[in-house]
Amino acid sequence: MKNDPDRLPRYTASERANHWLVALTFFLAALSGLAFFHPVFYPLGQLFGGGVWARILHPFFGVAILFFFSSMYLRFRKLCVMTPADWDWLRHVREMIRGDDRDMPESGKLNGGQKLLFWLLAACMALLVLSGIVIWRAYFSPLFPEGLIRFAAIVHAAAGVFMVGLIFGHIYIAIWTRESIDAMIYGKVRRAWAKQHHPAWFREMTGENK
Amino acid sequence: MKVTRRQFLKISAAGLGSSSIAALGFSAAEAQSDVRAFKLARSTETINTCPYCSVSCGLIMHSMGDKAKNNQMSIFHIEGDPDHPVNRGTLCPKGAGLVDFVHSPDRLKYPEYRAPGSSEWKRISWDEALSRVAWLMKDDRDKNFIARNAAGATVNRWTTTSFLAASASSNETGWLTHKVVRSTGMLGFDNQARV
Amino acid sequence: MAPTFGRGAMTNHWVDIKNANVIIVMGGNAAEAHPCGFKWVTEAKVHNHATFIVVDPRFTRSASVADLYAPIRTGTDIAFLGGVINYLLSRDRIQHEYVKAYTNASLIVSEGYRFDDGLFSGYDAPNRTYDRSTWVYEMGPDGFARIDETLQHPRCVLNLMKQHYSRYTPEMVSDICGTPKEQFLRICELLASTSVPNRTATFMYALGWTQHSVGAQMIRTAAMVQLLLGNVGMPGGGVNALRGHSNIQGLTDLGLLSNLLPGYLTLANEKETSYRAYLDKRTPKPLRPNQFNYWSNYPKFHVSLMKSWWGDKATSDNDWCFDWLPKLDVEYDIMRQFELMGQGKMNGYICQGFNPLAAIPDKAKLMKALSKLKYLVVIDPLATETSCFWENHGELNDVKSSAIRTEVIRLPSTCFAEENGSLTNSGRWLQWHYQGAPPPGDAWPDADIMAGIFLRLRELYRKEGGAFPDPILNLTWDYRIPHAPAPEELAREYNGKALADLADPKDPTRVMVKKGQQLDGYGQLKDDGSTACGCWLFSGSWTEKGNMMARRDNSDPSGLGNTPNWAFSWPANRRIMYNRASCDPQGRPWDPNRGLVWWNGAAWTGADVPDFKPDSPPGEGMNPFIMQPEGVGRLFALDKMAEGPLPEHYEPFESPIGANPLHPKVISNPAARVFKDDWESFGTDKDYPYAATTYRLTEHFHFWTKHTRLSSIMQPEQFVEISEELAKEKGIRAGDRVKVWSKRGHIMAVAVVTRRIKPLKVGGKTVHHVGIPLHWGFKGVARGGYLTNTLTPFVGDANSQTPEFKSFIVNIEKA
Amino acid sequence: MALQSLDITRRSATTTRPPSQRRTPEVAKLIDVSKCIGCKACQVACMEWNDTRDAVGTNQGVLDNPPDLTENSWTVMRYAEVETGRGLEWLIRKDGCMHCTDPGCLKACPAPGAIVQYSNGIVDFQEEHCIGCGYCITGCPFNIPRLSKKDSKVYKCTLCSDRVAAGLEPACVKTCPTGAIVFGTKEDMKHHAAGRIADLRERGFAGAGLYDPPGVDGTHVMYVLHHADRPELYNGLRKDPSIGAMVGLWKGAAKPLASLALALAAVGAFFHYVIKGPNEVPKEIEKEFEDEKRS
Repeated sequence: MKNDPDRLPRYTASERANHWLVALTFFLAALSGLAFFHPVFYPLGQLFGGGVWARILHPFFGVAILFFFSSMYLRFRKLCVMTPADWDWLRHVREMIRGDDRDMPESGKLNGGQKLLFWLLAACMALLVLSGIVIWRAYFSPLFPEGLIRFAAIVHAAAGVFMVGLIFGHIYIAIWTRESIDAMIYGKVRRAWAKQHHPAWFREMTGENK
Repeated sequence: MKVTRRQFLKISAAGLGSSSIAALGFSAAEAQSDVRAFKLARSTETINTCPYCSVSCGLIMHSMGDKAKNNQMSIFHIEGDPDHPVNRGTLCPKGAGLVDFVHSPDRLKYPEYRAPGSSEWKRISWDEALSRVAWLMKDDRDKNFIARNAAGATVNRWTTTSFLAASASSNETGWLTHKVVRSTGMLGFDNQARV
Repeated sequence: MAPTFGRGAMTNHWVDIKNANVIIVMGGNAAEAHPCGFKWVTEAKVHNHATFIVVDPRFTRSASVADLYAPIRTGTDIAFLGGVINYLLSRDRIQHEYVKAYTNASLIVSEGYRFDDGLFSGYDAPNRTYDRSTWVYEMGPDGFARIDETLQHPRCVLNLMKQHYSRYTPEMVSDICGTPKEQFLRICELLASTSVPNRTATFMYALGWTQHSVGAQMIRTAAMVQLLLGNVGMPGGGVNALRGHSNIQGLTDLGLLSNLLPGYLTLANEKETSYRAYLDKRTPKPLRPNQFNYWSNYPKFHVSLMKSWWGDKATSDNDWCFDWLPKLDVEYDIMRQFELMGQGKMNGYICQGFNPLAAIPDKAKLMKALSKLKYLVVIDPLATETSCFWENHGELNDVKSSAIRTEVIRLPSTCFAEENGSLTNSGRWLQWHYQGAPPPGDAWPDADIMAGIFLRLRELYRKEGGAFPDPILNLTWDYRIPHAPAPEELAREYNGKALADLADPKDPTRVMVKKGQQLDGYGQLKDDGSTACGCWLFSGSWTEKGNMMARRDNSDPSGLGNTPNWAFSWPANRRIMYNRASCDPQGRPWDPNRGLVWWNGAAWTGADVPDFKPDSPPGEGMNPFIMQPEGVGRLFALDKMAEGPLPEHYEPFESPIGANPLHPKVISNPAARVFKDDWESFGTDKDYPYAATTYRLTEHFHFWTKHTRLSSIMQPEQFVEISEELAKEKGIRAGDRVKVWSKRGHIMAVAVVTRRIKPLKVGGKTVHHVGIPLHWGFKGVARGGYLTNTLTPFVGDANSQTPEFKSFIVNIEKA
Repeated sequence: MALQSLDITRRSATTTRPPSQRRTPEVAKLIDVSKCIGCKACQVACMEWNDTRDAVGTNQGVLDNPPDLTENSWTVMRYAEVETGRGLEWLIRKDGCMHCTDPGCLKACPAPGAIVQYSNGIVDFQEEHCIGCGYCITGCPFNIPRLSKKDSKVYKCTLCSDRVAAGLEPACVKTCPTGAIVFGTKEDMKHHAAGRIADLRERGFAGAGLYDPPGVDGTHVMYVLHHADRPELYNGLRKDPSIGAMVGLWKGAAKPLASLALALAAVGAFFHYVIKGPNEVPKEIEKEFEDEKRS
């Protein structure tokens, strides 16, 4: 499949690796973090050796995800600049969810939703990192006033759960949109897929102007 | 049963969450709670008196062990004696910390000897120590005892060795000390009444 | 206090403080030094609506719960209390009936008595002593002291007092003490409010009075105030000495002092060459008709003691071994001991549970003295500074060990938790305690150590002979295990026993106590050798009924807190001394709601053991202070005080104002003993402008608890306290390290800057205080610190030789 | 629950109620600041009973020592030298856990059973369940719990739950020399306080009163203050403490709602998939490319 000429290269190997490292660390951070989010998730801490280990590891997962996400951010930030067409795309997103994509504006390599996701995730990451430092008891909390720690705790929880929600959505859309996972696994997509989902990019890649 | 909106939300969230997680194969061990075990349950209690100030608060000392032959008693907790009319169970900051006095790292454990000019202690036996003290005392007494003063009156005094008595030793110790000290004719004798 | 009331101990007891209406803490800081006794102050406040006053140079923890606090310059308490006396006398706020009946106010003083320009009659300047022969009563032809019941005679005590204290006006008090006049007057008024029969005030003091060159007189002034107010012998009254150590009362009762024998009997002076002369001097004649005069029993107490020590060897033929006791030329108190040591006249020194290197003044002098010893023996549970004086601890104890030739032997002893025995508290209760665990390592009980030394000494004398071995060879030693006398045996020994069958004095045919039985009390003692008793005061503590000190019935039938069946209280299980004075002359309690004892028509009875002859009816004229030959409280102390019969304000030897506003020529106590070389060690206010005082903190106990982790956590590091004003003047901020020095040396400590110490206006000058807590040293688990006696002067009270730790002068700067 | 020796009414991070039928009387420790001499006996007794020992520290220019609460010092005296209309007052307050009826620490704690509240009102930390996140510190309106560097567990006053369970008073209460700390049922303590307040008012402290802040539904450690109208004089005792809107938001309805939202999103996605089916490349395009390939 790798060398299938029908397929268009979408993500390089390092981009894919980066994505999956982010994904992996996200899962670690999210699962360990959720354990403290609400009692119903507390048993998730067992995945990491119990509540104490979850508490110890969670901030380090955060550091890891910060590292990988930063790399991804540098790779994709230009690509994710929002254009008027992207906003137009977003305005039509409801129709697409409903299963009617006839009027969807043409999207480039990434559509408006993906770009917006990118920026929202970046914002969440920034909030999580900043608030996370403030509430990291073992090392940093003693440096901050209790009021700020309280505020940071809310920010962290809110940003965290929002980010989990975003990723939920991201995963579902990836599943729902058949074959899009191939892009992140193999790096290449079928031309038909490209034409359907990213027509502008398809044209750019193939030189076709259909 | 009235369920508030908030409770309802909690319950539904909890239900949903836990059922889904149970499905994942987790089940949280029920977190058991208990107070710390009561540490005085079977200790041996001994009545004592605080050795610090002259309020002489009543104490109850708690020792490990039940006085059985094969157990060496060790005091691990001291608190006020509630029956004592003066302190009625209370203790001041000094008295409340007495257990650390009993177990102070600076407690002396063996007779020790420091030779003239030396800069260190040497452990010696009780017999060596007491024999040496007795010899030193006798030597000094025999050399400096004054049987008669210049006027020829019998004075039978020994003024070149002095004895400072304790301030917290028992009446019994004090009584014996006085008896021994005066029998030698010593006059330099004082306690901490002044300081 | 003994010169005033007859006995030198806390008149009442801890729980009794709850019965007071006004409580004044002065010359002490009970909340910090005796917190658990202090509880009875808060109880009085809560349950008796008492008003609580604190007078202290510092706003102490006691002051933090006081209704009224007044600052005072250290060392000026006599001026303050003299002012109170002036207030009471000039405004006629005294308990007349009490003063007339129970004090010597109406007795007439000898014509020769004078007080001029700060000196009483009879001063011998070169020897710094008084010829006290004019400080006596005028005797009548009947052999009794003359009296003027109308109180009109110009030389009756009350009028002499009026005259003497008229100089102590509120303005003068404020000028000397720095206490604002309004505060002083408010306190006077509060105290005066207790001059009515049904209100009492109690004074609580401690080392804040004793540790001055005029300490004993400070206490006496308070005692006089209490007599004028009719507060002595009353529940909730009295003058309450809060002793420092747990058994300093007991060890003093047992006479462990240079000039004493057990039970406040005294050693003979070398001038008293015969036993008869010795006894005569100590067995005074009553000064008033029908007086009880308890000291008439002196021979019984003394003979019984000698029988206890030397058994069959003490006989009437050899004056009960009178010559076996040493005779005094001078007093060998601890200050003189060190003076002699420094002069090379002391070869050996034995310290049992005492740390003199930290506990008496002028460390430099002490170090020099200890280094001259041939041998030093230290018996202690802890590694004290004294035992380690030869160790180099850097700047904290900078010595060259090799240059110190003293041989040191250190013997580990048990602590309280590891022995049976009794302690006597400040309220005179003997309480028994029990061993809870064996001692650590090879530590021995003190009694075993003393026995170990004695038996070896006796053996040496037995084998080799030597100087006057008789008292050593013949000392009674019939303990079951000679090298380990049991506390129980020793207690029975000092209680006393009958050496022959004792007949009942009321019915000579009946045997009251059989030979060999324990005595019930000192009333059974005899001067014919038929009783042995180690300490008459403690007699009754271990009778045939058993160990009375171990009694644990805490019931309080009177509700006054007397718990008569708890332990044993000397004398004769009396809880409140002089309690006869709680009744009017007719034998009715002054305050019917607080009846302590009373005359029921046939005998004295009540909630306490009467401190009186139990069958002497009120009409007989016997007076309540039965230890005094005149039976009354002494406002005028006669010849019992070294520096005068009436207390007078003298400045500390190191005074921050360098003058005495009352009499410019006599600044400091003219009768206080100062050793020749020590004059040069005193500084002047020019070089050392700040008043300094040393004190204890509630977190620590002397030099013991720095060995205790828990106490060390609570107050880990040495500090000094100064006012915000002085701090500003000196550029010192809280937490800075400062150097404090006197002419004798310096210490370094952390500065605590506080509003609780305020500069005082004294003699037109601003006086700052530097507060110096004293708990640190070069041994212990707390942070190392300087021994604060590095700073303090080597001078003591003229009567008790208690060092003047509380008032001296220093300089301070940021280190 | 055979282990419990005091009945538990609330348990951290637990959404169901523990067995709650048994009712024990509510207890309270009353600290009468007007009787307190700041002797620190309570500090020592606390350490002694609980077998903790703080470090031997330094003097920081004040009498307060240890200078702050730590994992070993569960109570400290805080000294304030205050000039009021009555002249200098030395206000000495024993600081430590207040055992709130509505405990912020318990609310904030994410570890099930690491913080419990007994039916007698004591809020107790169960260190073996503690995960060391420090959320309780964030949740506490009085800044009391302290995280240990040694074991990363949080410690605070237990109100001597072990002693109380055995029928004794807490160690600090027993030792208090002046009777400034008393212990009993909360009702009795309020009565006792009323007597003390009357006495203080009689002595001229018009503002005397009881500190039992309603913002946390009252506490099981209460103060009698001479200046109850100005608690901040007592080394910054908070005038009207409450768990705070932020902690309320953080630990109140928001989290269950967010959890629910996540769950609903998951459910919604599932049904979306079921109903709408996957988003596939349409047949026309597939066909187009197949044709192209063939051609």
